[in-house]
Amino acid sequence: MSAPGGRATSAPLVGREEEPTLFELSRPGRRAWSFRTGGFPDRSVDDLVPPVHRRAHPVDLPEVSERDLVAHVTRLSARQFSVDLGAYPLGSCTMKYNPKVCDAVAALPGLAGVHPAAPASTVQGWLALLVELEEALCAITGMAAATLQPAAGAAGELTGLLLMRAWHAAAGRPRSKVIIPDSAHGTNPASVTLGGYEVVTVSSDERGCVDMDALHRVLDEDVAGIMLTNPNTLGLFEEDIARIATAVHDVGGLLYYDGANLNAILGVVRPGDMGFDIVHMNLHKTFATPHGGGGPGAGPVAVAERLVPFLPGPRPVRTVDGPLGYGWHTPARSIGRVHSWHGNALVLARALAYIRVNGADGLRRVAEAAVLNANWLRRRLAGTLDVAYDRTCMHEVVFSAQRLRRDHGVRALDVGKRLLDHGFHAPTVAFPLVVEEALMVEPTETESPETLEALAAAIEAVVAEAASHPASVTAAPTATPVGRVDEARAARRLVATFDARPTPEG
Amino acid sequence: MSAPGGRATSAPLVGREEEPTLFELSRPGRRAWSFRTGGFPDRSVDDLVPPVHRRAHPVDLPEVSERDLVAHVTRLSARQFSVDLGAYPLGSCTMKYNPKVCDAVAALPGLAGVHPAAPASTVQGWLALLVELEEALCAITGMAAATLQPAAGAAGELTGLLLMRAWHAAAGRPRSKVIIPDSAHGTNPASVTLGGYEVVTVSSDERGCVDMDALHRVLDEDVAGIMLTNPNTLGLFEEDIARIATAVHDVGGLLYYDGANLNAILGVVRPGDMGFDIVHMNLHKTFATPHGGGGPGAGPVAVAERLVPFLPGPRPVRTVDGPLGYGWHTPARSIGRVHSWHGNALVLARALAYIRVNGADGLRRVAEAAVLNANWLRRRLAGTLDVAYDRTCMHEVVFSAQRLRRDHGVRALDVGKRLLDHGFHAPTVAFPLVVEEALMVEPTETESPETLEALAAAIEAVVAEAASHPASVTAAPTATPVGRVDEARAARRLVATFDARPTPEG
Amino acid sequence: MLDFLGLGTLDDLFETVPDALRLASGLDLPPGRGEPDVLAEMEAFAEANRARSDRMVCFAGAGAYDHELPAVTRSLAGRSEFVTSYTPYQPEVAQGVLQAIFEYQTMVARLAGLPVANASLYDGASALIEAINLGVAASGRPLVWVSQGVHPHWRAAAGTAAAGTGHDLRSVPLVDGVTAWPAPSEAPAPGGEPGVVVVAYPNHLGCLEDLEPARAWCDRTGAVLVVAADPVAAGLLRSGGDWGADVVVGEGQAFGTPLGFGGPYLGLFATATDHLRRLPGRLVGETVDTEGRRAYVTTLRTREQDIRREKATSNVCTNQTLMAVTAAIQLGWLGTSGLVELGQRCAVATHYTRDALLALDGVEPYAEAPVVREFAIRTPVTADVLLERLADDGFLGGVALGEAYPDGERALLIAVTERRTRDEVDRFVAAVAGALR
Amino acid sequence: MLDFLGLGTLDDLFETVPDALRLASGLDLPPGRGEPDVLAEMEAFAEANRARSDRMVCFAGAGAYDHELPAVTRSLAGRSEFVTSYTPYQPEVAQGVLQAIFEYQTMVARLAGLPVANASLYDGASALIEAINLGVAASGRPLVWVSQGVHPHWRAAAGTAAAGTGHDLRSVPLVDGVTAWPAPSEAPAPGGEPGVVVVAYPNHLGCLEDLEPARAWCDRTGAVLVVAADPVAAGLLRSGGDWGADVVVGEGQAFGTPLGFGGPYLGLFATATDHLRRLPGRLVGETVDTEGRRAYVTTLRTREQDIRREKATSNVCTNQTLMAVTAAIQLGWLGTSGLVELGQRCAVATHYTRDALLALDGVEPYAEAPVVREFAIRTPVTADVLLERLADDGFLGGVALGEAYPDGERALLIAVTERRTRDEVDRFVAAVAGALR
Ligand SMILES: Cc1ncc(COP(=O)(O)O)c(C=O)c1O
Ligand SMILES: Cc1ncc(COP(=O)(O)O)c(C=O)c1O
Repeated sequence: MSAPGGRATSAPLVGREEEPTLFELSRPGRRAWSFRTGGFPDRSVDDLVPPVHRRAHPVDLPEVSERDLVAHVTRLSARQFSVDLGAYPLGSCTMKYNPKVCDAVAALPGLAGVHPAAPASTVQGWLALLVELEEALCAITGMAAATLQPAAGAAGELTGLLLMRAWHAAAGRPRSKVIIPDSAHGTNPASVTLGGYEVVTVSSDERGCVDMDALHRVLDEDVAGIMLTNPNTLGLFEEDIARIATAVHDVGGLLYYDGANLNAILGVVRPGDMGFDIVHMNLHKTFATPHGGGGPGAGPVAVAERLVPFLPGPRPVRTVDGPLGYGWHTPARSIGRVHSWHGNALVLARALAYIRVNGADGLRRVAEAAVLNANWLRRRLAGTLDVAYDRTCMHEVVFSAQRLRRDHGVRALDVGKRLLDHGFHAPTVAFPLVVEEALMVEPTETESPETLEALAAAIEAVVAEAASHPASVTAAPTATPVGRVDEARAARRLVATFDARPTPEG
Repeated sequence: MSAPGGRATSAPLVGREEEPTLFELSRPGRRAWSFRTGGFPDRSVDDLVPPVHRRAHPVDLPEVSERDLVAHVTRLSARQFSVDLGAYPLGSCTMKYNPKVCDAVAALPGLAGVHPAAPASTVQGWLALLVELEEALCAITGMAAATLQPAAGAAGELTGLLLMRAWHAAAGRPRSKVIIPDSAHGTNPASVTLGGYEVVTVSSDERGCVDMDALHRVLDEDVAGIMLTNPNTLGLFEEDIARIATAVHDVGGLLYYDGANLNAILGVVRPGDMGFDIVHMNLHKTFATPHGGGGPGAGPVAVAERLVPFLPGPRPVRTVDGPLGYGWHTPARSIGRVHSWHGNALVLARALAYIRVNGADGLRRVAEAAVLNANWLRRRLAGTLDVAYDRTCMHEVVFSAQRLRRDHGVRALDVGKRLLDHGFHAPTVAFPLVVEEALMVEPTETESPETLEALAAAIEAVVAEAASHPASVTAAPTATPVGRVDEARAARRLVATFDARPTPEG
Repeated sequence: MLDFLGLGTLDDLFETVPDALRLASGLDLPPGRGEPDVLAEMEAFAEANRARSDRMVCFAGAGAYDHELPAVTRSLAGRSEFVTSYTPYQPEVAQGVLQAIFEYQTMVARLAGLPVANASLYDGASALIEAINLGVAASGRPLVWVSQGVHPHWRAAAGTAAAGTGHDLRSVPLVDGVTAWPAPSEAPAPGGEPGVVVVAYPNHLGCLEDLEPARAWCDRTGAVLVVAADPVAAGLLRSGGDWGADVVVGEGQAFGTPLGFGGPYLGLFATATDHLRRLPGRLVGETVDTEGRRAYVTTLRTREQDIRREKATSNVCTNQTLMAVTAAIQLGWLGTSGLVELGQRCAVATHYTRDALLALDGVEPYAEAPVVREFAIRTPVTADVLLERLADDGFLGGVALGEAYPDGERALLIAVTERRTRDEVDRFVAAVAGALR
Repeated sequence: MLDFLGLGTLDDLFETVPDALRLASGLDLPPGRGEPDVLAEMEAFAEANRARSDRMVCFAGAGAYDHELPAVTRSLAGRSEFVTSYTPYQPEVAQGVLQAIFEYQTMVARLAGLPVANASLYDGASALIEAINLGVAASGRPLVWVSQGVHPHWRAAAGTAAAGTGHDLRSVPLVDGVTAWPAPSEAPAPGGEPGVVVVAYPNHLGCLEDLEPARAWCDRTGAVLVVAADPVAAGLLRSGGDWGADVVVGEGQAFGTPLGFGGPYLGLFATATDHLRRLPGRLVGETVDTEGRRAYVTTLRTREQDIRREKATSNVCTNQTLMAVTAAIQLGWLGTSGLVELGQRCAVATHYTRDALLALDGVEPYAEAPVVREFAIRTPVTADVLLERLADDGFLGGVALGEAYPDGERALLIAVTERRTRDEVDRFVAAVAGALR
């Protein structure tokens, strides 16, 4: 086992040794912190804080030198795959390369150092930036206005559903159901529940799209709306979208567009033009926010004109009178706040920079490359794996490893794990649920033809190996910092903090 | 072989595959660059540059997207050991941890964005900073004034020798020889030659120090001076330094202090007080400049009063009259410039920040910890390896693997290579030359007792393995990104650019 | 590549998009520009913000604080392996993020005085909402008592969410700076027996309140006690867990995340093991790999939306991992002694500032309860006017208490962090005196 | 630890230091201060510099240029694996730095039009000195002709070094902006047959000169031709190698390194294979590891000081590796087309500026030879006075040509990089007009 204490060896670079936790590296009395000299007259906290509020013992935190902290965290980073290291063809997640200039934007002291409650007169730059972003997002989606508050896609979904609810309520006809396709992302049904609606699932037809008959069967006056992703999570464009929109609108429902990933449609087609009333976007997929190991993101929601009065507030707006160019405004029938402040502002700044760098032309090229790359892979691997729906896809393509499983006992998951040994992140496995042994590949527009070819070759190699040496595939990965991880044990014997560890033997 | 092209796989994280060069990743027409829009009226360069000067073909550089550039360089970085990853006990190199706040200092736009030829009135901050650094370095070394121009230790040495030469010349008695001990760092003799002097080597006595008798034998009126490191490169303090100083001064020579590494003496003893006339310092060893894979550094030279008029110029100084607080001044008998500008200014800024953070008390603690750590390791490993000179050492300690070589055919070099497999950088091997199979260990003050113990345990393990399985040690390293590298072949079949590669087979 | 697909033009890629829907004339956006031009445009926005912490001395708080952001935290958290990785779905190549979250969870649990913490939520408000949802589910009662001492924005956001969940949120007012819980003798008003009781510690006025009454109500009614605790004050104060909280939520921005105009921030969430199966969001657990080496993985995934769908404990998917990693680094930087020191320095500076301001003519305390890092004053002019005047003198003088509190327009909430010096405070007090003259 | 050593106090560690020499009262320096305080002090120095490129529009050059520093280069070159590693003495754990240097060497060689480049030298001046040393050693003759078009600081530094080496440096003057080499018919003046001939391209006045005469002298005398070439201009101009240089040196700051008040910069050094064994500094070569995988290592080490000691080709040890890695990244960012574009943009902007300035009353050209990024003008007031006036208007207006050139006090050297916009130039020209009025 690893020697505890501030041990500075570089296991990740040279081998597969464990990295101790910071708690194990801790030694009482060591420290890294230093603060400004305040120069205030000394006073004992005992005089300032009544005894009933004082804690008996200080919080037990790791005590390490800056040197040991740096070595520990740097070594942790060396045990982590990332876009900057290699391709990440994780379907539905849009792990594309984001330009570094956006990091520079987010680090500008005049943006990063601004307090969110500062008076409007002192934050005109931020207000202008947010208004311009809102306008750009509306241009991209074909909507009338947007709220930038939601902190991620799921938060945007819930915001959109609450807008739907408020709108129906204002119209005096509250409804109880929201329709979602069976291929929908898990956040959709979860958000529908939190929005106070019942989930009604419609199945996909054999082409991977919404089954129109099934849809008609569930549509009635109790349907508040439908949530769709288009292209859907199978990477397919719902060609019948205009008919779907008419059908839903006919029963008085609203159309919600899960725009988590807009890569495929930028400059090609706009949700507003398809008939959608509400759209959320994941700026952390399409608009240049790296995923940060799981976040932060930003999930603005854009709406059609009739929903604008319900948007969360306060909203940054151009002022029509008064000395200031920009101010705050809360819409008349606002559903209220959906964030502690104004949303993930530094993420929003990145997004505007990205949109400006690309412009109308560049965004269109993003869509073209994203779709071209996915279709190239679809075609390239058609002889290797089954394509779930063999038609032109949009920005992602779903394969199925069903045959591998049947013939060799190798599952989609195993294929993904073996790809790790080839230096690629695994595709999304086991999603969407409607495809057996799904392998969902989203190459994104930022990978080169050579990378795509290398990825395809690696997948081919793994599939060939699955036939010849299935055990090597099911035992994968072997070249990674740790081998296959026991997930069942993690859940069975939950150790979710260092303090919950069984005391070490000896 | 690796697929060429913009291939984004993360070999370093998952295995030991080669990383192609950027040239192999290049594809004509790809680009990463973008510039500001100038808005100047279009003009053809053909009108601006006469044909005789125009190049026929553009320079062939790699053409890659930003994405591929980032992946390539990030993967290269993942094939590189560093202080931030682990301990680097490389004797004479002082690979210590440097506080990150110094990076922040060097990145301040008000320091990093300043042109070196801007008028003095517009760079008062820089001038003040440099003057304060000079004063601090003088306080640390006990000297009268310093030049900050030399870009590294060797440049400082040459500057010092040229000062020595100018001083003797001004006194009308030019001399021809400079004495250096056999344990001296290789830059010393090389600099002496460049300074126009002949090298006279004095041997070390059995205690690892200058042999006083040998010294007396070579001292005469043709000796311009002596270059010493104290503690010397064996990590030992020259106890006879006062006698040495008198002897050299008595023949009219000057004493040069190679202060590449001051860690051991900070706040303990000052070169000026030992009788030295000239001192160079490597700010990249003692004063918080990370080594950058081999540089940059800074090698200021501090001198005794009588040498001040010879210092390189222009020097930043406090002005005695005029409206400005600081200005430039070239000493009366200056030897001239030794740098394109004012030295490695951003390195100098780091050093001042480091000195300020530590202060008098902290610098003394640096020395104590550096010496304590080295002595602890000396004692801890005394039963494992032979200590070259078993007496109290200063900041580094030299072991010898002579017995391992004799008994098991395992050389110091092999021990170092095997240590890489344990996650540590190797100690300095084969230097100093006066010790057979030297292993020179400099733990530095920034490693914790736990790291030292882990290092000692790893060395113990390697020495034990050298006895039990010598072949595993001589075949090491095996857990590193590449195995042992064929150095002889590199020199025999020189390939120093991509263009010099033999054309690949096939 | 088009050839390989048998397509003629790039447009053909979109053959499945009906013609009628396709954008004929492209997006109504300006054409793309070079990165340096765009950076210059963004710098112009930045320049137009007067209220930047490098140019204005910041006394604003109210849930967003100007704490030390050391270079070491910024450079480590900025490592591209953390920044550009996805949610750790493939643990074999994600041990870096997973272990960092595991360490984060441990630290947050210790701060909260509770055994489990999740891998982060969006911000303080979202953590509160999730806590309410958990509490209602656990207690089975949708009535939620929320102290007015809870941040007004968080209460507003909880109100927004309640429109969907149907939870019944009732405000419990502050009197003299602390929550005036109904007396135990009273008929359990307002609204009946609560399923959840929410209180802030310190509260929005900066005041410390006794949490016993809230705990007592929970004991009596079986309600879940949610404490919205300031994690920085944890250096000095008893933890929520110590006061008997079932769930502790908080805003983690103070640990290494810049003010950033309000985001991205970090929602802290810790709870008792009883509530584990109701925990919202991601959770990392320790396990082993095939060779028995310690390894980490996201666990208890069946709570989550991607598996449980409409029955999930929460809809959260993307969270604030990078901020959680940042907080783990910053808390490692602080360590036990640093957190204590931080709390003490804030308290000393805050009291110095408060005493000096209260000595000015016309300045009065808004509440008298004890404070540690923040306090509210009443002034003869409205807070908005005062703030404008102070801004002209280079001070972000605080946050107007505003409509959420009685006479809040004339009240200013002032935070004093460890980054403030005596000299800054003395100049600030002089500026306030000048502005009130 | 002291116990383990059998020592009583920390002082005992220094028992080998004679008492009489030990510092009794500690260093005469202030006590240590917290990092935030020190950072604030350093920020105050920074604040006291008016001439910072984010606040003053920079027209200064003279060997240090305000070129684009893209975020991507800064973030990659800032990776701690590059920043905190040592010289790659252990190639098995240093492939990252080694390969980056190998790529750098290739790019520098291509820029120079020569087959080999080393792993960096300190700066332009040190590269020139090493080139002179190499040239004298190769030719066996210590007489060095140095064109006055070479940067005056580099010439000064070469002069300093010559005091040690004994080389005989003779200046060859400029006439009409180009070097006035002795006519081939003349008795080989000055000083006899040169062993080394040094010329700059473009020269310090920004002028392009014909390198044929210099090459002809070398051919005639067997001297080594050293060309100090601007690597940015290489986008447009013939390479040194193409002109027949034996050694090309240069300043590499323009490739991704900030102005930084003059350092750390990057000395470029490329040469012909004949001179390989005389190459100063480090050299990385390709080889294989035990398993035949491509690998890199420092090679031909027997030239270096740590092995050859007093017979080494040079004393250089620590060099500027990080700047070399940075340059490799930046040149990868530029690529073939970017370098051309960069050269063109500089040339177009430079000519626009020059034309506009020369149209002003009283402004005259200092030389007429063709220019690409820099040029000199004569003005009625001294350059120092003009620069002060321009500084007040927010412009770093250039560099005073100074003593090194005839009537240099009234001459201003002006550089216009691709970062300058027409608007900036128009305002600058107006400011010059105003300052001269
Ligand atoms: C299709 C789709 N919808 C919604 C979401 C949810 O977005 P977020 O993770 O930002 O909450 C995602 C991403 O995870 C998604 O891919
Ligand atoms: C003792 C000693 N002297 C001189 C030097 C030369 O310094 P530099 O490498 O900065 O030229 C070094 C370092 O390499 C050294 O260790």
